[in-house]
Amino acid sequence: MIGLAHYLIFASLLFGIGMFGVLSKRNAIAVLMSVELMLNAVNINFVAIEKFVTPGTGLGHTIALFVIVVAAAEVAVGLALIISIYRHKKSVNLNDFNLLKW
Amino acid sequence: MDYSLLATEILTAVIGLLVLVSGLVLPQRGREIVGKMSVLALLLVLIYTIFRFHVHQSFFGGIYLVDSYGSFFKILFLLAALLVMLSTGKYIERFRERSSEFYALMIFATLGMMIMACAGDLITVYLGLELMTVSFYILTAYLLNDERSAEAGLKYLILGAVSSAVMLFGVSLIYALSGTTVIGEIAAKINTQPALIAGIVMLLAGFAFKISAVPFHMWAPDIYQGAPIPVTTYLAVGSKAAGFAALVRIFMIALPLSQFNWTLMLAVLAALTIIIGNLIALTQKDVKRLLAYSSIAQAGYILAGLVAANAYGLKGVLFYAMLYVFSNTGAFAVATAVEVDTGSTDISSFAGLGNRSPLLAAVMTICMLSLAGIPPLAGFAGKFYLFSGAVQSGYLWLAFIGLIMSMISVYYYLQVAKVMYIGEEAKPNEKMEVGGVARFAMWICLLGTIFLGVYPAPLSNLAQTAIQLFM
Amino acid sequence: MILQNILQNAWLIPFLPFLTFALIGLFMHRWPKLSAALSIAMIAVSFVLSVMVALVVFGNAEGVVYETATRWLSMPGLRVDMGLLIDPLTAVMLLVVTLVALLVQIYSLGYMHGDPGLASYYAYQSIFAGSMLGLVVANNFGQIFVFWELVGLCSYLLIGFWFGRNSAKEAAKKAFITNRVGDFGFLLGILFLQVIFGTLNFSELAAAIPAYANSGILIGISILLFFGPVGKSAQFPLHVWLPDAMEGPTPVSALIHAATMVAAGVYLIARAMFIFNTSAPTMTLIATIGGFTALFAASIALVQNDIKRILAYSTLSQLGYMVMAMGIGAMTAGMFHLMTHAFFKSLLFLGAGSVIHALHDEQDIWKMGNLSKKMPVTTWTFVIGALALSGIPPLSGFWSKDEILLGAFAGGHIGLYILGTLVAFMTAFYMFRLIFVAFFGKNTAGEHAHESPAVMTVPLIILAVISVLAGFVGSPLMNNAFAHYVTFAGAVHHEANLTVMAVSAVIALAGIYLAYLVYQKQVIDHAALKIRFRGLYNLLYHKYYIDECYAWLIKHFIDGSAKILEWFDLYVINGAVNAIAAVTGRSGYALRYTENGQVQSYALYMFAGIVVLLVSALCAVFSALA
Amino acid sequence: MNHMPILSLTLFIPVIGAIIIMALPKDQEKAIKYISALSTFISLALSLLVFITYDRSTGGMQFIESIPWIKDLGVSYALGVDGISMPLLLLTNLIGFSAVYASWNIRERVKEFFTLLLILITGVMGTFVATDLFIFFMFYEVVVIPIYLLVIMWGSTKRVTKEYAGMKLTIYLLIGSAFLLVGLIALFVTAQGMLGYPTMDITKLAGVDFPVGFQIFVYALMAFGFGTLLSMFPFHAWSPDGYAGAPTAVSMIHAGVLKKIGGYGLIRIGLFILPAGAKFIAPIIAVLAIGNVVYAAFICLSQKDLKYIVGYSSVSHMGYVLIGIAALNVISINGAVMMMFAHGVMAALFFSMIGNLYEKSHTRNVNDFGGLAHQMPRLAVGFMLAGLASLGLPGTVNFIGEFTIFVGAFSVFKVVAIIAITGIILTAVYILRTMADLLYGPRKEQWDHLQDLKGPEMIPLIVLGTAILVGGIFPSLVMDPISSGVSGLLAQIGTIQMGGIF
Repeated sequence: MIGLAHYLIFASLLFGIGMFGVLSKRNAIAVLMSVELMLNAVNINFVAIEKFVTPGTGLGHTIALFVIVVAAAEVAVGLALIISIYRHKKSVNLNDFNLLKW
Repeated sequence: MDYSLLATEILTAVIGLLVLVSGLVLPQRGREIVGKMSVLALLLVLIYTIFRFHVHQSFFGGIYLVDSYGSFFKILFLLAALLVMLSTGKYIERFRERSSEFYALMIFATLGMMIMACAGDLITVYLGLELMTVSFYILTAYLLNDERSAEAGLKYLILGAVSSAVMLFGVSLIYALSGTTVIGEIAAKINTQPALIAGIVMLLAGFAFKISAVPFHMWAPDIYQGAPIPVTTYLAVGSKAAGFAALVRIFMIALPLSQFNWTLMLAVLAALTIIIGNLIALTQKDVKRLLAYSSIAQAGYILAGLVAANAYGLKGVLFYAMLYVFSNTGAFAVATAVEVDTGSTDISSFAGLGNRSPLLAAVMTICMLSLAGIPPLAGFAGKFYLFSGAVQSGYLWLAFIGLIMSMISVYYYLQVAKVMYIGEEAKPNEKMEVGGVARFAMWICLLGTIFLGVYPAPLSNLAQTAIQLFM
Repeated sequence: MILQNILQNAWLIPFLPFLTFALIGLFMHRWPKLSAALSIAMIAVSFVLSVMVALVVFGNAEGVVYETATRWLSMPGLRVDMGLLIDPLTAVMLLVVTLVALLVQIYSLGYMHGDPGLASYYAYQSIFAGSMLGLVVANNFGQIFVFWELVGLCSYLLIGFWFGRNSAKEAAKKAFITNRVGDFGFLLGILFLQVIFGTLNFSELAAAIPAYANSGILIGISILLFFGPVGKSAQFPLHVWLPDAMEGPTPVSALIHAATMVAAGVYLIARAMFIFNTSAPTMTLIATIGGFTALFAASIALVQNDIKRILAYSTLSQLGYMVMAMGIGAMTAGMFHLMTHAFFKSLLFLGAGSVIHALHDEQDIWKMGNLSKKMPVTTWTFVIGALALSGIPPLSGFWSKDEILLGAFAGGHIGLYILGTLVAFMTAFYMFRLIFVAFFGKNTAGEHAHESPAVMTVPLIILAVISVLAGFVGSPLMNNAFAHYVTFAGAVHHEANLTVMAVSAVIALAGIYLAYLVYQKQVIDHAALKIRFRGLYNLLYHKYYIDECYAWLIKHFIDGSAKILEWFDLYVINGAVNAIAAVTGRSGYALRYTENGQVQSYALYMFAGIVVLLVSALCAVFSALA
Repeated sequence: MNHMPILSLTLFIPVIGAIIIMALPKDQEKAIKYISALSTFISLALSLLVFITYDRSTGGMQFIESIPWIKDLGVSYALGVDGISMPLLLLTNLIGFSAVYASWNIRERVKEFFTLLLILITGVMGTFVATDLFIFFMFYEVVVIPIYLLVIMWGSTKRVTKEYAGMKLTIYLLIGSAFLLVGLIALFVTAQGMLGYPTMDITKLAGVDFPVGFQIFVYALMAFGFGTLLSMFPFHAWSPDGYAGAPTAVSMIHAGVLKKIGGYGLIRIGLFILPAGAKFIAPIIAVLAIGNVVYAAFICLSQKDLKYIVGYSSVSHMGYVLIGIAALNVISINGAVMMMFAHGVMAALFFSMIGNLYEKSHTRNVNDFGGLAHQMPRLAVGFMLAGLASLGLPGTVNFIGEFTIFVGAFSVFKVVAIIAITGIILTAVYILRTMADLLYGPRKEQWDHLQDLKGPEMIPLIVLGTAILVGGIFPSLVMDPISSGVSGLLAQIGTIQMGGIF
């Protein structure tokens, strides 16, 4: 029987993969995608918890929707920023963005 | 439910939208009044909010609260926004035709902060936080011609999004164990379980990012340095205060100390934040970046108030957040004026400021010393509350670290003062011109800093009222 | 009537000179003549008052003791008064001090004529007179210490009066510092008294002390107190400052460094005799130090060439005599000698001053010679002084010195008696060496000299007369009148002993004769002697190399430690401060490089932070559960 | 009783002066100086008035003013003077007034200079009249920053740069004050726990019977904090460098009165509130004080820069104060307070003379000088007076302080006292050497152009010299109030037995 724990573990794995992507990918867009992965892991959590802990209240689903919307906004801004910086650097490699340091 | 009590938020939203729209419809020349309009409108909102300070109301089953605590922070945000807008001065010209959107975004960020301060539900907090943060992502990268601005924006976005994700994961765990996200209801439904601890830690990590506590502080210097100075100012003052507003409410109400004593964890964070922020600040040569590290350290001090989790400590948090508005905005306002005049915020461009503009030098010196906690300036009274609280809760060592490091911090603040007063002048004998409005903002910061230090009683009474709900 | 009130008003005696000092210092320093006149007038008034006090005191067959005090500094547990204690001892001292001071001040009119610093000279003279008188009338140790230090200050100021000379500046410094060493012990002694007995008043102490007689603590205290006289009266080993003090104007040497201030140490011993004579070891120490100093200084005086230095060593030697007298219990004799010595030694110094003045600051006796022709008054008064000093009857020195020798002899201190007699011989020799070389001799260097003005010679004559006569007050011829009044509890009086008298007189005459042979007749070639006993001569000429030893010690120990400690302060204490600052700064730099600008490493730190927090929080919770 | 708030007036008249100066245009240098002189003079006159009208027969705190200030911290704006603070208040104003005149020849940034100076004077005064711990501490730290600015702007660079000297002084003292502040907070919090209501009133805090361990801990913090300010060995490193770098007026005020806040604090706060702690820590302080007296005196011997000599000498003299405080009896503490007063006027006079000389000759090295008494007799008088006071000559007020301390300390710490008393020899050695090399000896032609003190330059000499002599000749004038204050303070501690000393 698949229970809450399975969902949570699955989401955690997904979250970890996203985290790994954030840390290891050099391409800014790939990093943004990894972040999305992390947020999706969270969404899975909310939806699963809704089902197992507070069934029928719609709370978890609502939250997931909120998160999706906000994530979309974030990605939109993120892509705009990547374009903006690409104009200066002609690169989307995060390693190149180190004017600001120390 | 009396929706008129939400007038502050509603009005702010409306003003933001109006400003956004008027920027689109007004001709290029007419847009200059947008700034004045928004300042005036926010001022009215501020006055209104002050009059509704004592009102209490809970909305939508407790997911949104109007109370003195929230109002205190609303006043703080509005005041900060006003001071930042006023002190922007000629810097606004760098935004060219996008200046009205700048105001709009500032107002939306303010709205986001208000929502965070008044949120009674973790998800409401999240929404407010995202509203604020997304506005800041844009604002940070607002200098389109400046590579560093763009870099700062992108860094902020990536790290901000990651931290949101972490925080949400934490929220989901808490939700899983308590079955609710309403802050007021969580306490009754939880007990100490490893998963809950994980949730709390992740939630804390999210907020620690916002308030730039070590080791979640790494973004702050880069972003503060790259962002346009007014944005930096607001980021340092408003965003941090909002983070604390929500953090204090969640931790004090949702996570009773009897269940899980999180104070030690916070104390360690606070100590690290104070030490590392100050130590790195010692080495800085760019005033903006220096203030960034300094503001990291300030976060550590404020955190000490939450560690205390008693009346003095919490009062200290509120008090300090408020004085921080005056002191930090004052310092940044001077930095803004200097950047406008010399094109840089490197410490060398402050040279001779004491001659070129005694007012600016005085404001900078006094505001910085207030940040260092030198009496009779506001920072001292604030630290006194914070550390009295910490000592009362048994964190004597934290008070030790905090006070000693704040004395060490005087070193780098005085480095700036030294350059201002005896440095070789970059533009000898040339008077520095600062607009009347910016000058006015600086005077407010200056007098506010001194007044709150000499006579802290009124503000501390307000803070006392505001923290009643935790007692 | 006036005489009765005089005791109540005796505070005026020290006060008037102080007032003079204040007036000159504040208002009158621009008019030197006026300052001088004021100063002399005031000290004259003090002198008259002192005479009246003496009349009152000695008018009474038993002597009068009058004591009064005014609160100066007080708090629970400590009280220092400014008091007035008048007894025969005080009266004698008042008389001596005011008289010599008056004469010296008059004399100075001639000696210091035309000196640009005349006003300050008289100001210093006045404050000295005031302090010395204040010391003399003190009724407690606190007051004595205050004025003790003040006379030291005056001495410093007056030695360094011609501050343009390097030698004067060095001598002044040396005098003050050497005295400070003595005062250190003196102060400790006073503190012990205060702490143990709770009072500094003489009469209260005198009442309390006997209970502690010969106790260890009292021996310690009395030895500490004796430090003061050792410094002030220039006893070995703190004698080094006095010869150098001759850098001051000669009248100053006469007044301060011969007649009055240096005798303050002896006076203190006399005044505090109730402490000293309860402690036998201290008395022995005092006698030994005094005797040793007498011999030691006299031997140095044998070979010196500077007229003032010869007199200075003579002073040292005579002070040693007095101290020795105190130590052997012949206090009255000591005080008597103090008095007569004050007169004839100031006479000698003033005479020397007259010579120096006439020869335009020449002080080497070998560059004088045959002064008697041109300066008869000076010469003959000087000879009278020298005879008195040598102890030729019936001059004053004979009587007083004889009393001391008698005390030693009758008290069973045979060693000290022989020593004293030897010193008497040496004294006579070196004094007449000086006289024959400088005043008679074949050398004609002194012949361009001329006699000093009357303002200088009249004091000489007065002092000469006193030097002749003063001895009689203590002589058996007048029934030891001096001893009748100036008595000390526990002191023994000895009947006159003709043998002792005769021996000392003969010895002195022998000394004079020897000097005559060597320096006048030149039967014995002194230059040959010098070469023959080269080692001894050098030792004496260089004052036993004591100054050199001190200089070496100071240079290596004091200044050496200073250098070491300076290094320590600079590099260890300051170094530690700077090191802490540097470590702080360095750690800032080290931490700074974690901010490497790479957004992903920032994220890594964040995740690492979460993991650490999580692990430690879980550990904490589990350990709490377990 | 409804009386004129004379202490507040004394305190804030310099601030009013500073505000007026700020409003003046930059080039009105004369007016600025006159306003500074006038405001400090009024303060001086008022503090003299306080000194004279203080009712010695009743004693205790007088001229009390109290306004509730911060309720939740129990802070009230409370002022008052007793026999201990009154001489120090007077001292502050004597030195403040003199410092204005010692700065009469300042030409650069006159406006800023006098503004900062007046604020500085207010700050120092405030610490002595505050009877509330919070207000005390507020004033205490107010002074630090003006000093920094004064040092870096008008200071002088010799062995160390003025920037270094200023920063070292500031940071060192601030770190000391951080310890102090921790102590104060702990005190406040604990007292609140024991009393049930918050208070910062020193007298009320003194009434609290803190546990002994706590007292020791807090007193140790205070001993470090105040000790640093009092340049207690080995925490004195800021002092010589700081004075060397500072402009004349700052050296005067810093060595003269600011340092004394340390001693005052140890008595008024440390001893009064935490007697058992004081008793426990006292022997340590006494031993460190030997370090001050002897060690610093030795270092003086090898210094050549006049300011370093006086700087180290003030470290040395503070050792006496520390011993007085450590001996914990009425006499010794009387002596300590007296010594603070005495050293204040003496050091200020010294620094003002050095400042004057330096201003004219641009050197402070003793070896460069010689025979200055020829060219500058008045300056020589000033130096001599200060020097003689420094070596504790009777007739100067310093003697009273030293003697009383010795008497008081001698009954408690014999060995320490004896070692410390050797200081009088060493002091004589370095002071007299310095005086001799500086003032005496052959005339040096190169200094013939130096002008002697005249006009306003005479004021510090007259004011401070008078204080030295009057205090020395009539010690009761100063000692009686001190004694009444100290006795009163110790009587209030009363119940706590300390080895039978009380």
